[in-house]
Amino acid sequence: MKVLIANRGEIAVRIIRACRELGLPTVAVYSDCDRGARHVRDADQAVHVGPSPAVESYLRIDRLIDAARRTGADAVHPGYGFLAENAAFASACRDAGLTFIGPSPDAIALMGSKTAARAVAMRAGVPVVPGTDAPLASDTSDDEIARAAARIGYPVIVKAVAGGGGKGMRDVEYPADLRDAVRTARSEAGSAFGDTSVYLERRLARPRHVEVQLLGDHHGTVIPFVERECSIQRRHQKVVEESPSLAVDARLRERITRAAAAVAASAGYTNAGTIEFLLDEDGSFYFLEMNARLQVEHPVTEMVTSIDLVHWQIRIARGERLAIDPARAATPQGHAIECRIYAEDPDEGFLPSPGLIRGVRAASGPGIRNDGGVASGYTVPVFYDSMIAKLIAWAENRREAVARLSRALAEYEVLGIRTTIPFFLWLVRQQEFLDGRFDTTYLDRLLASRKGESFSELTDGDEERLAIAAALDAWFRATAGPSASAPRAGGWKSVAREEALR
Amino acid sequence: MKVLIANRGEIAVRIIRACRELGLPTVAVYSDCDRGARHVRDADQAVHVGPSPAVESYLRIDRLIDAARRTGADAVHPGYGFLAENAAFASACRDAGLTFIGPSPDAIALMGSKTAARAVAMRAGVPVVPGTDAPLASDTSDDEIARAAARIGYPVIVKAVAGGGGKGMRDVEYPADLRDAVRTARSEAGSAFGDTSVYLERRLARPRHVEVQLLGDHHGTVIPFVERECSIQRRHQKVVEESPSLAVDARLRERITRAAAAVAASAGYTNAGTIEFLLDEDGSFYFLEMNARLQVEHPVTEMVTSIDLVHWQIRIARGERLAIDPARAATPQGHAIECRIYAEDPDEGFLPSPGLIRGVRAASGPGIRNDGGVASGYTVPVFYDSMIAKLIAWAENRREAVARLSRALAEYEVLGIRTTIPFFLWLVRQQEFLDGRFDTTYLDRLLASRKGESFSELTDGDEERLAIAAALDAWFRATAGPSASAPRAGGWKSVAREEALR
Amino acid sequence: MTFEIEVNGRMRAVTIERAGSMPARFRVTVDGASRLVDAQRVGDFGVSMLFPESGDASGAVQIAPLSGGGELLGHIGGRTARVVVNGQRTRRAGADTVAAHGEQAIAAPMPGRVVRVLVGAGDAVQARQPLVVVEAMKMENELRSPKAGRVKNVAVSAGTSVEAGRVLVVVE
Amino acid sequence: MTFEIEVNGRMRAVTIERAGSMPARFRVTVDGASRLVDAQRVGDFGVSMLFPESGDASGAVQIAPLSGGGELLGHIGGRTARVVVNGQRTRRAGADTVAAHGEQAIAAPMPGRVVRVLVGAGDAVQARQPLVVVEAMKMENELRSPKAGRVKNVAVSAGTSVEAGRVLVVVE
Repeated sequence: MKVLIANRGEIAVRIIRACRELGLPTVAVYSDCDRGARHVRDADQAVHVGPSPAVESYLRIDRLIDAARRTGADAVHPGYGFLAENAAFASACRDAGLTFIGPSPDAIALMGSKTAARAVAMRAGVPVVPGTDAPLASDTSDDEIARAAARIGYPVIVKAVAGGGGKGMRDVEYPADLRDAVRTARSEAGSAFGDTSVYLERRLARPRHVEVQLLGDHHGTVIPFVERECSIQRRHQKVVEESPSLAVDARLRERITRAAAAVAASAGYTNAGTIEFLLDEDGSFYFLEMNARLQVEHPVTEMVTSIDLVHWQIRIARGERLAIDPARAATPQGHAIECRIYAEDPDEGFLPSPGLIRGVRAASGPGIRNDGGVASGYTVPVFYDSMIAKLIAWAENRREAVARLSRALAEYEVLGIRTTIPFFLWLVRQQEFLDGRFDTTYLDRLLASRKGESFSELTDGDEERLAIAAALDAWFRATAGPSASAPRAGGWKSVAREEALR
Repeated sequence: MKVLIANRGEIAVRIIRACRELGLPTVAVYSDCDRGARHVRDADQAVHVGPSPAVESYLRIDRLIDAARRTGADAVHPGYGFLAENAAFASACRDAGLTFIGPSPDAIALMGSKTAARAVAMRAGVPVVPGTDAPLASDTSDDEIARAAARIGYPVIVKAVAGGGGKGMRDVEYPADLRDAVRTARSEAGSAFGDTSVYLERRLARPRHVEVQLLGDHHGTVIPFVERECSIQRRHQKVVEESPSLAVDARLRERITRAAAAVAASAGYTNAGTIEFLLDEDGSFYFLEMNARLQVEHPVTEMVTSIDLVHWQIRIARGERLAIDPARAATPQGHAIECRIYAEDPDEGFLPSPGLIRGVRAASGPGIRNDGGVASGYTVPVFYDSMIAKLIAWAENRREAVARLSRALAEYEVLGIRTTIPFFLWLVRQQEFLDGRFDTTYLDRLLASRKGESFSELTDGDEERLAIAAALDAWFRATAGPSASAPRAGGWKSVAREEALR
Repeated sequence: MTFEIEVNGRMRAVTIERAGSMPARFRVTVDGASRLVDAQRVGDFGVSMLFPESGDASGAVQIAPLSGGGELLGHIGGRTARVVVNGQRTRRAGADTVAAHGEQAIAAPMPGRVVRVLVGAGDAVQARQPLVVVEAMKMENELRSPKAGRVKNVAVSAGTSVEAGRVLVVVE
Repeated sequence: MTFEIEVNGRMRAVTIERAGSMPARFRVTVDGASRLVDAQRVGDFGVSMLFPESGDASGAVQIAPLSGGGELLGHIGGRTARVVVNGQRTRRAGADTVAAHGEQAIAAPMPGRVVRVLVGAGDAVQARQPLVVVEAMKMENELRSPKAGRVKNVAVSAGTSVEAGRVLVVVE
């Protein structure tokens, strides 16, 4: 089996690693700006699939299929995002004789549509959040949308039918804001997923986001895993995920994993997927949607179960039977927490901070896993999601996992761009976070309460140390001090020219 | 508790990490050449303890105690090597009111002396390898030594009483070589441990080296862990360690862990320690020695038991009771393998390769742990052991762990010096290694059978790619090509001077 | 040698002198207060400092230029702060409410597409009030006013594709 | 531009020309055989290559100078090989049996102490026969003869402390 990875960044690297471990050759694809990216270097083969904008490259089904044909790949892993939940892509792979490492086109179409998935959940006897049963077609009148929202009851959320990762999603508190919210959600959804359909859903007051990872094989077995807690979200985008959830005890875990497996089974679901639930304070839970793909946060599940989900995705696609003890999958061993490290400036409203990375010292050591897609000398392009790495800490219990995460964040260095590391160091010191007292609105409320202070809480002593270090740095550069000094931007080229003149 | 770490390199970094996770401040110590080392940067405080040679710095008990006093440290972690098994150091710590994070001075004196430890094992009813019962004093006559060797029977091994890590150890096949072997073993032992005592032991034909990690608290509890397999050795120095051992089944594990616990209990042993055994092909095992300290290879045990040994060392030293399920400690979950990455040139007989590291991309991702002591810009000094990192791979079973290790080794980049990474990539492809068919003589025999071929087995295609890349590299430097070009040695300084002139 | 060092908007005069004959020892004076520092460059951007007069405290800092603008970012224990040496680097608009005086141009920080313009010329704005929404890296990003003031002019409209550095709004 | 590239002792003539107008495309000729290479520098020492005419194969190589001697070491998939560009780097004695002709000086690769001298002037030696044992980095290291020949002279005795580069033995 030769696997083409129809993706980029950390997930492409993670899949290449899995393939290497299974002895499978890999084919990377890349757009113009990703020519020097790590997944291109790490794969055995690499095919250019178009200009930098994703719609002209990573979203071009024809070019991806052609890349597989050219290189003799016979399987395709879609990763997450891009075409991972695009039924047409899964079909095109099947039609081209390629094994799609993911669910069937039918299952993607069914569960990838948030509205159809809700119907599946209802049929499986799993409660759903009140909302529109069908997508709002692009020609639905504003009045009709307003009536639907009124029927559901405010506050509502406008959601992209093809959505994911908080894209194409808007909160609406008051009827007057509905029209604009629908418009911007459609526009974001269109550029992110190539599909402008949206629907409405009631917004619960203070729910937790709890989700259940599943694996299903082609022999009728579906295995649900211990839940993940993903309530730490900024504008509906997960930023911290952990497993298990402090809000889920063994009895609730039994109920919620059974509900998840029932939905998946009734959809005839195979390969890896995740059922997302909203969990109310009273312990009742509602089906939210299904992610018909591998998720960003899959490592926390891997770390508390010691089961490699990407290996299993490949093995399932090859027709193997799931040989996993269901009890082991559903029972957490210790606690794992993941931080998504973005190339963003948290002190500027999480503004993207693309550019050349001048140095990386990733955290490592006991209990630490770093899934990264970048290295020193790599440029974070402006065209895609700005996540550059995932840092995952495991320990015996949550308190120790948080302490370890904190230790690892402090040693993680990324030079040349801004990252969300200072934000996470701040977050892991918040009392509500330490106590596990949070819901999906927690982080946005917390952020809204801030008045522009930096997340890098520096003491006077730290500031003075920085000032002294900056002066010493300048002094070393001016005097070519004790040990090798470093070039500033532009310096390298002049050296190279100098060498050429010798 | 503030912890002074009387060590350097990766183990100092690993202990600092553990302290951080437990909320404890740390004090590093350093010699002249280690001023810029990572453990100095990572600690909260750092004290200079002398010139580069270890006998003038890391082995200076007075200066270490003084460093603790100056900085207000109230505990000392000795790491491994240096003074870790020096009873005088443990006593000096105790006398200075410092908590020594390790066994008592008495236990160190008892078990740190290889000959006394053999007596303890015999008293505990555990068989030992035939050998001299007492150390050979430095004035023992050559004749006396020759008689002792004859009594034991050739081949014999000359071993430093204070030894460890293959230092001060010599194989003697024939009586004629005995005198020189004793002399060189004494000289190596003297410079490595400050103690020239040696003793003799019979060399078994094809034994495996299997060892049992232990923890003992101050309340009478001793817990043995699943065994480690350390038979892959070069000149008596472990280079690959794994857990569990393929040669140990559940019944043998039960017997060998019980024997180890009996020896430790009869020595009144506390904190972390390891009992080393030789395991014969018939399943009988012999006490070899006890390492009265944390060992280099402790991570493999941590990975198959999910128990943090360094955390427990500190907790035991604080008087906590061992709250570990003995069954969990003795039952491996999956399989872990460690490679010791040295700054050595395997193609030149493992000649040390110290110097400036120009770039590091450590392996990471699922199932990988990297315990390193270096980073880009760091210089490996010539004065100490040349180990720069430990790479540990975990997977569900040995086959997958080896595959993962292989994947990780191939992505591990260290630029500027030579390392043993190519050697490990070669080793993990040897059939005997893959099958687990090896003993302590395996690697030396395998190496002796080689005829100077490089461990970097390059195909013609690889060689050609290297040639093309080297030409392109030169072309980029000559033309300051498509993207930023890099300076050669010396370039940085000239840039800095240029900047200073502006 | 004396440097004017600004960290998070606060200026300090830092004087560096070699201390005696020891190679890595410096006498460092910060706003008149003097201390001994044992300093060593580590790697391209790192400075390792020990403070012999302050309990041998260890401070490891990285001072690295940010991609693009040439601004310096200081890193200490996972946290960061903007650093300006001798006033050479221009301050980034919008990042510092304390020092944001006079006319301020809000520029696109990266290539993207203007999704919404939230103010018009002449509007009064508060500090940190969103002015323009630019879509980049698949997310909509609000660019905020660096100060309280009045919108002098708006240079773009919704739908415009902009390059990095393009001025979008000027607040006075 | 043509370069003489030696990898593991084998010499190749490699010619690099830009291929048409595409920025990263090169026509590379190795010993007369030509191929298209899409090449890009990555980081300080990395070269990423794609081979459009060979199934879009990807090759990631690092070419970094070794600390000290200035020798270049090529890295590919965790394995390494010595690389010499245009003969500029002197070959390390003892590393290459194929090319070790003429008089060869065996020098100390690092500071250390001579523990044993195993040969005397005039002795006949085999290729890879141990000549001197030097203790460094807490281990005893055997320095071997790069070729079969005769010991011309021995410049040190047991117990001598040596600096890196000090000639210990000459084999002719």
